[in-house]
Amino acid sequence: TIFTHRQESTQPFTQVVEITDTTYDPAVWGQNFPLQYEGFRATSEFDVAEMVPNDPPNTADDQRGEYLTLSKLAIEPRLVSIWKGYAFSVEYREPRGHEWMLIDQQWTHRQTNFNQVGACLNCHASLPEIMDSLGNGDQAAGWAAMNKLPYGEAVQHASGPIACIDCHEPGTMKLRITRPAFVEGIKAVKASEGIADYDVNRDATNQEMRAYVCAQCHVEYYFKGDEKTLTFPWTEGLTANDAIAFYDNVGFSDFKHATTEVSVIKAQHPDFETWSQGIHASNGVTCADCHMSYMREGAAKISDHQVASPMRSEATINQSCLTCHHSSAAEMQQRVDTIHQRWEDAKNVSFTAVQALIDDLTAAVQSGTATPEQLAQAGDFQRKAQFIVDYSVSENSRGFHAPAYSISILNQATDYARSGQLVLRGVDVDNARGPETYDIQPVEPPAR
Amino acid sequence: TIFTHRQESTQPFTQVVEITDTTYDPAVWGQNFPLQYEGFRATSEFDVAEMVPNDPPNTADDQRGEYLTLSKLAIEPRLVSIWKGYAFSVEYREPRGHEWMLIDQQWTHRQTNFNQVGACLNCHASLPEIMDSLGNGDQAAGWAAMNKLPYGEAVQHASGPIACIDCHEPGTMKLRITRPAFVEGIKAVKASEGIADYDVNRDATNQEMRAYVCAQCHVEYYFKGDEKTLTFPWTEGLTANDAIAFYDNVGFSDFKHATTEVSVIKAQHPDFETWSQGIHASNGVTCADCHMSYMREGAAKISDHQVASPMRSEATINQSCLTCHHSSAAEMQQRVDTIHQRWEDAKNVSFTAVQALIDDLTAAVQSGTATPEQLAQAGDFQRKAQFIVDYSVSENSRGFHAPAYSISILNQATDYARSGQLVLRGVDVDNARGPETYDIQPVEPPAR
Amino acid sequence: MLQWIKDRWHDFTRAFTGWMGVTLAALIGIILGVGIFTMYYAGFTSYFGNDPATCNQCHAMNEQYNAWQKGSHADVAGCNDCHAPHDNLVLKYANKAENGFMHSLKFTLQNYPENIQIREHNRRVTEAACVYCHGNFVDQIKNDSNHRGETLSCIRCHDGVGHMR
Ligand code: HEC
Ligand code: HEC
Ligand code: HEC
Ligand code: HEC
Ligand code: HEC
Ligand code: HEC
Ligand code: HEC
Ligand code: HEC
Ligand code: HEC
Ligand code: HEC
Ligand code: HEC
Ligand code: HEC
Ligand code: HEC
Ligand code: HEC
Ligand SMILES: [Ca+2]
Ligand SMILES: [Ca+2]
Repeated sequence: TIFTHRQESTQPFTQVVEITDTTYDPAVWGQNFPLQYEGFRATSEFDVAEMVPNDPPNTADDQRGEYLTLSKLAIEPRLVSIWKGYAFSVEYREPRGHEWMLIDQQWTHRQTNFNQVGACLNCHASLPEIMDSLGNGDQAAGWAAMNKLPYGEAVQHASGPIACIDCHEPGTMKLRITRPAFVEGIKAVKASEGIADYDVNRDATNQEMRAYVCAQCHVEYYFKGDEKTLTFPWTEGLTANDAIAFYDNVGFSDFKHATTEVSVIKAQHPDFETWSQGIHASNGVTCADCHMSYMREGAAKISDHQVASPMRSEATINQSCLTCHHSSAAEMQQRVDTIHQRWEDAKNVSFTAVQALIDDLTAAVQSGTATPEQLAQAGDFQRKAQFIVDYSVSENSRGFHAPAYSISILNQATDYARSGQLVLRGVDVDNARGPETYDIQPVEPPAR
Repeated sequence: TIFTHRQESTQPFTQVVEITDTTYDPAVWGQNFPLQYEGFRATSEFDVAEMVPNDPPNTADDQRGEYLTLSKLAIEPRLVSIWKGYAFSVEYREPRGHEWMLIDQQWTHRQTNFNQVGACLNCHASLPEIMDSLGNGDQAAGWAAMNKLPYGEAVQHASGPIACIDCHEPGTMKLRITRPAFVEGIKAVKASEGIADYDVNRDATNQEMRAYVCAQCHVEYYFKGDEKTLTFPWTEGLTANDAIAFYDNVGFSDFKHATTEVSVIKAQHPDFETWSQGIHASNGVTCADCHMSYMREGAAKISDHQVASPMRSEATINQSCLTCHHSSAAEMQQRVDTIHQRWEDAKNVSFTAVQALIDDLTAAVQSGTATPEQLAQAGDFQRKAQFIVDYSVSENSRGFHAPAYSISILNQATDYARSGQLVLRGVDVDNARGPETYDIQPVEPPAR
Repeated sequence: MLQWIKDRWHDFTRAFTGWMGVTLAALIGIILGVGIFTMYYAGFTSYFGNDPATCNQCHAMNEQYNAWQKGSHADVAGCNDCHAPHDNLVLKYANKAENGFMHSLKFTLQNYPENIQIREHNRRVTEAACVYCHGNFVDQIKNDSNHRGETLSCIRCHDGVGHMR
């Protein structure tokens, strides 16, 4: 009622328990911040309509509960094609809320049927506790140890999914970065922009932190060297092409494609990098603005800790988008639908081309008809084209985070894939030449 | 009530002279509306830095004044390639302000050295006077007569470029449509949306008219049949693909390409159609909002009749964009630059492919090596691919009016052009297939 | 379940627009008495006054109040100059009563969205208020709309005028 509302506004935070560097359990933090905690736990909710039954549920081999998310391999079977020879061709699903991250990782066939390493835990478990536990207090040592341990061993040190301590500094509640991979990654980005010696926990603005905390995980990554150090490929910049350049420079490939024998790169969830190319980012609109928008709880305004799609209900669209867009929820939904549809169409153009190249290359390898140069060139086109399409499909907003950019990279992928097919037919291919590289004169006008 | 009375005060202007249906001269209107007239005449202004000297100026063969605009054929020489065999390969320049429209048309080599028809005047002269004069008062008859007359004869009836009477109803000053081609065109669009019997001058809202008056000219067109009736290809809808479908259905081509012998279509300035695919249009932001934004003149607010780029100065950016975007002029310029750059890059990807296809087809025609089926299929790909690239380049905002849409059609053009090349090598090509058309199963996981 | 109840309640309260709404709201209001209580608590009598502070009795209005104070109109127009009809006293108070009741009801039940959105009839009142003050200045630009029997929308462009979000 109005009385309590008036009262609430005077005392938003109550310190019930003391929070220290070793208060790993979010339930304890929740005593001080019950509203945030409630939202945080609600990331376990999902829409049953977007799920398939896990039949039978909770066997010894699969503890993922009664439901699994939809299979992306079934929705887009060409993904199987580009990933032949890699764990992803076996199982790949829609993500769900944060509360599921550890369970979903533990029981995916990509994990259970392959030899994975502890580095996987970086983004699927509460990290401070693991680092402390494995390093005996020396977090850097703990991290190094975790990365290269076999997954099954490393996961013993994990007590649960992401927790308050992963994003907040105990005591002050300031946002903070807890992932060494991001500390290094963003340092490289800033260096490439001419900013030396960037220390994210010292130099980032609050606004930046509202994106950076997410960018610890929602980014493209690889495991570097024998140390399996989790690394973000950002020294050249944050675009898809910058990532390709990075991997080419360091000579990294994730796997050899089973039928084309090309060394290719796997792209994972470049949500942050893609967002950074869009108009929201250039206007300082962050992940938290849309995915953790402010909401009224009594008289207090808090950040909605039920991190999820802002489009999930009229109320959440209102709470996030309408803060800035003086429009209606229906109109915002319409805009997002248009963007998704346009991206989907563009993806189909590119993916059809990529599939055609893979089929051609597979045939060429089998028949042995192509020259080694042709195979090498066409293979390089496959590497680039499929990385870009993978990048765009693995990005979770289906084009929304940067609509024009997302389609522009797909345009390149189309060009690369078709070029690969041409190379196999002995054609010399040029790509993306500027007008200044041509020498074509206007035609002389006919006499009057 | 008081408000409705105020809103309904229908004669806000000081009437110095009477304006009738035959007051063709804008200077007379200007006596009643000096501020609008002043802006209107100022469309003769231009930035000398964007011009080249017309050397020597004002000869008997060329009355275009001391300066000409930059040659687009020099800026993008691949345009010459796609237009070989057509007047456009001879001269094509950047446009300038409305005051120049008649002069620029009269003296372009596309006009002087080719046989053009009166239909050209639809968009380069004040039309009501010509229709009245040629039809002796029957405007429909006058229009029909004008369209098919040789240009040299028709132009005798033109007394100048666009005037007030082309956009305004004398007396009320209501916006009105004076071009029969648009009346028919928009009727077809509305019909395709399920609205029967649309009469634009009766049914359009003020907001719509603020775009429609421009859409009488800033649109893709062709001259239909022997009557040379100016026609807009809109029965299928307003996208680039809709236009291709239209021309394929009616079996129209503008010319036979000189070296590939393919029947191709020429695209001209689809500013309106492109705008209609963008987010501004879906939010009801019209041409006039940006290109004729309101300005304060003493105690009144008027529409800036100096129709031009809103980006031409900080003041105009402020007056147009900043009304809705709570940002700075520099930031808006930055956004536009980013959009232009991204579009430019995408255009280069596509145009390189189109040029390659034309080179390949030209060689195939010369050498006679390809089968008739291959030539037909590759030719169809050329027709589509070059139309789309032409469409995108001829659109005047370099991607701005609909950034994601513009790049998405370029992605299709890339695919078509490369597919044409593949067809010439005997490849069966598929384009833009949906995921549901594939049957690829996930790989079985290896045993644990 | 709670969401379902909220949604149904939402539908129900959406019915309270226009004149029908005024009557309905008044009737049901008397039966429930809830909203009336809040109106009283929030300063029933001052709701009908002209002091913007009245509106700010509810923290629901804080955002607008604070923004209004910083906005271009703080010195020249109070809430009611834009949000109450200017033309006739009966309408003015009927409108206020309806709004006052609606807001109180929703405030009490906390049944309003994070970002409050102006309802269509209130938007029209506000747009008319713009013209009330700026009539002469915008005479010319309204010409075409007037001839088409439309009302030119000012907030299509000037959405931040009263209180920038
Ligand atoms: C510790 C790593 C990590 C951090 C930090 C992180 N996420 Fe996630 N996020 C994940 C993982 C892993 C999943 C998938 C969980 C699953 O499917 O089991 C996920 C899922 C999500 C989903 C749900 C997607 C769906 O389809 O339901 C959203 C939305 C999301 N994250 C947004 C964010 C935002 C916004 C932030 C920052 C405020 C953030 N995440 C921070 C790892 C992280
Ligand atoms: C750099 C951060 C990061 C690392 C490292 C990481 N993940 Fe994830 N993972 C995420 C994020 C973010 C999501 C949610 C977004 C998505 O699904 O694209 C996710 C989703 C998942 C999901 C649910 C959706 C799916 O893909 O089926 C599984 C399972 C998963 N990861 C397994 C793994 C395994 C196994 C590893 C190690 C080989 C791993 N993850 C390493 C960040 C990471
Ligand atoms: C301007 C608003 C906005 C910003 C900023 C934004 N997102 Fe999103 N995000 C969206 C929308 C809209 C979707 C599409 C949701 C849908 O279709 O249900 C989305 C989708 C996602 C998804 C998939 C969720 C799902 O349920 O499928 C993830 C994960 C995600 N975003 C993470 C991020 C991260 C990380 C950042 C910052 C780097 C970010 N987003 C920035 C609006 C935003
Ligand atoms: C994925 C990252 C993430 C996790 C995990 C997380 N938070 Fe937050 N939290 C944020 C962000 C982002 C903000 C907004 C900070 C800002 O803008 O200053 C925030 C803000 C807060 C605030 C400040 C008030 C508010 O709501 O804006 C409190 C208190 C808080 N979180 C408590 C918690 C508690 C308790 C937990 C665990 C139950 C938790 N957070 C888990 C990201 C996280
Ligand atoms: C904190 C402010 C803010 C929030 C929250 C926000 N936006 Fe935006 N949005 C902007 C700004 C600023 C722009 C740039 C255009 C402008 O200046 O209006 C923009 C542009 C857009 C565009 C056009 C540009 C593009 O990328 O195509 C779309 C679509 C859009 N927003 C949708 C959404 C949706 C959907 C949500 C909620 C999920 C949302 N926005 C949330 C501020 C915001
Ligand atoms: C009668 C046909 C016609 C109408 C109606 C018309 N235009 Fe034009 N417009 C032209 C022509 C022709 C040119 C090129 C003149 C030249 O280059 O000589 C032009 C040039 C322009 C230019 C200048 C381009 C440059 O690079 O300087 C702009 C901007 C423009 N028009 C916008 C508009 C807008 C906005 C409207 C509606 C308010 C409109 N036009 C209505 C035919 C028309
Ligand atoms: C449907 C309207 C329309 C018709 C018909 C039309 N034009 Fe134009 N024209 C325009 C517009 C709009 C512009 C300015 C935009 C641009 O240049 O793309 C323009 C620009 C021009 C220009 C200046 C830029 C350039 O292209 O060099 C010339 C010259 C020109 N037209 C000649 C002609 C000739 C010759 C014809 C007849 C064969 C013709 N126009 C028919 C609308 C039209
Ligand atoms: C939201 C603002 C906006 C709207 C709405 C808009 N334009 Fe534009 N227009 C621009 C911008 C920005 C440019 C790029 C100008 C530049 O780069 O100098 C442009 C470029 C143009 C040009 C080329 C001008 C030049 O100087 O090169 C023409 C012609 C044009 N627009 C016509 C139209 C027409 C016709 C419509 C409606 C169908 C329209 N525009 C709608 C903003 C707009
Ligand atoms: C299409 C956009 C648009 C619409 C609709 C619009 N305006 Fe404006 N308005 C503007 C622009 C742009 C300016 C700034 C002109 C300048 O700076 O020269 C302006 C200026 C003004 C000013 C003067 C500002 C100053 O600096 O003194 C007032 C008052 C005003 N408008 C009131 C209104 C009213 C009342 C309406 C509705 C009847 C209205 N406007 C409708 C765009 C619009
Ligand atoms: C290319 C089309 C075009 C031409 C040519 C044109 N106008 Fe306009 N005019 C417009 C548009 C669009 C508006 C805005 C109408 C609206 O939104 O109500 C307008 C509005 C007006 C208004 C209403 C007040 C205002 O400024 O908004 C007057 C008066 C006016 N024009 C006079 C003239 C005069 C005089 C001429 C010739 C010297 C002329 N116009 C030429 C398109 C044109
Ligand atoms: C009458 C209002 C209005 C005017 C004038 C206007 N815009 Fe917009 N603009 C919008 C709206 C509405 C959106 C959609 C996003 C949103 O809701 O903020 C938008 C979106 C955009 C976007 C992002 C979407 C996209 O197409 O990429 C850009 C960039 C943009 N505007 C630039 C401009 C520029 C530059 C100008 C001036 C030449 C301008 N706008 C004039 C209302 C306007
Ligand atoms: C009793 C608390 C309270 C008081 C006092 C109050 N409001 Fe509100 N107001 C609200 C609530 C709650 C809403 C949200 C209603 C909704 O979203 O349907 C609201 C919504 C509004 C709206 C937008 C919704 C609509 O009805 O169009 C306007 C405008 C508004 N108030 C103006 C005012 C003005 C002006 C005053 C002072 C004369 C005022 N309010 C006093 C609680 C209050
Ligand atoms: C009670 C009278 C009144 C009402 C109602 C009113 N205004 Fe004003 N407005 C003024 C006065 C007086 C000024 C001049 C203020 C100044 O010079 O600082 C002004 C200034 C402006 C300005 C210029 C300052 C700015 O914010 O850019 C605009 C635009 C404007 N009004 C638009 C509107 C619109 C739109 C509405 C309706 C939503 C409206 N006004 C309602 C009296 C009013
Ligand atoms: C100069 C005119 C003006 C003044 C003064 C004004 N408002 Fe508004 N108000 C508006 C306009 C215009 C809108 C509609 C904004 C929109 O939809 O973009 C609005 C909308 C609202 C809304 C609905 C929320 C929204 O943004 O749509 C509330 C609540 C509100 N006003 C409350 C107030 C209160 C409380 C005051 C006094 C402190 C006040 N207003 C003073 C013009 C004004
Ligand atoms: Ca990777
Ligand atoms: Ca044409």
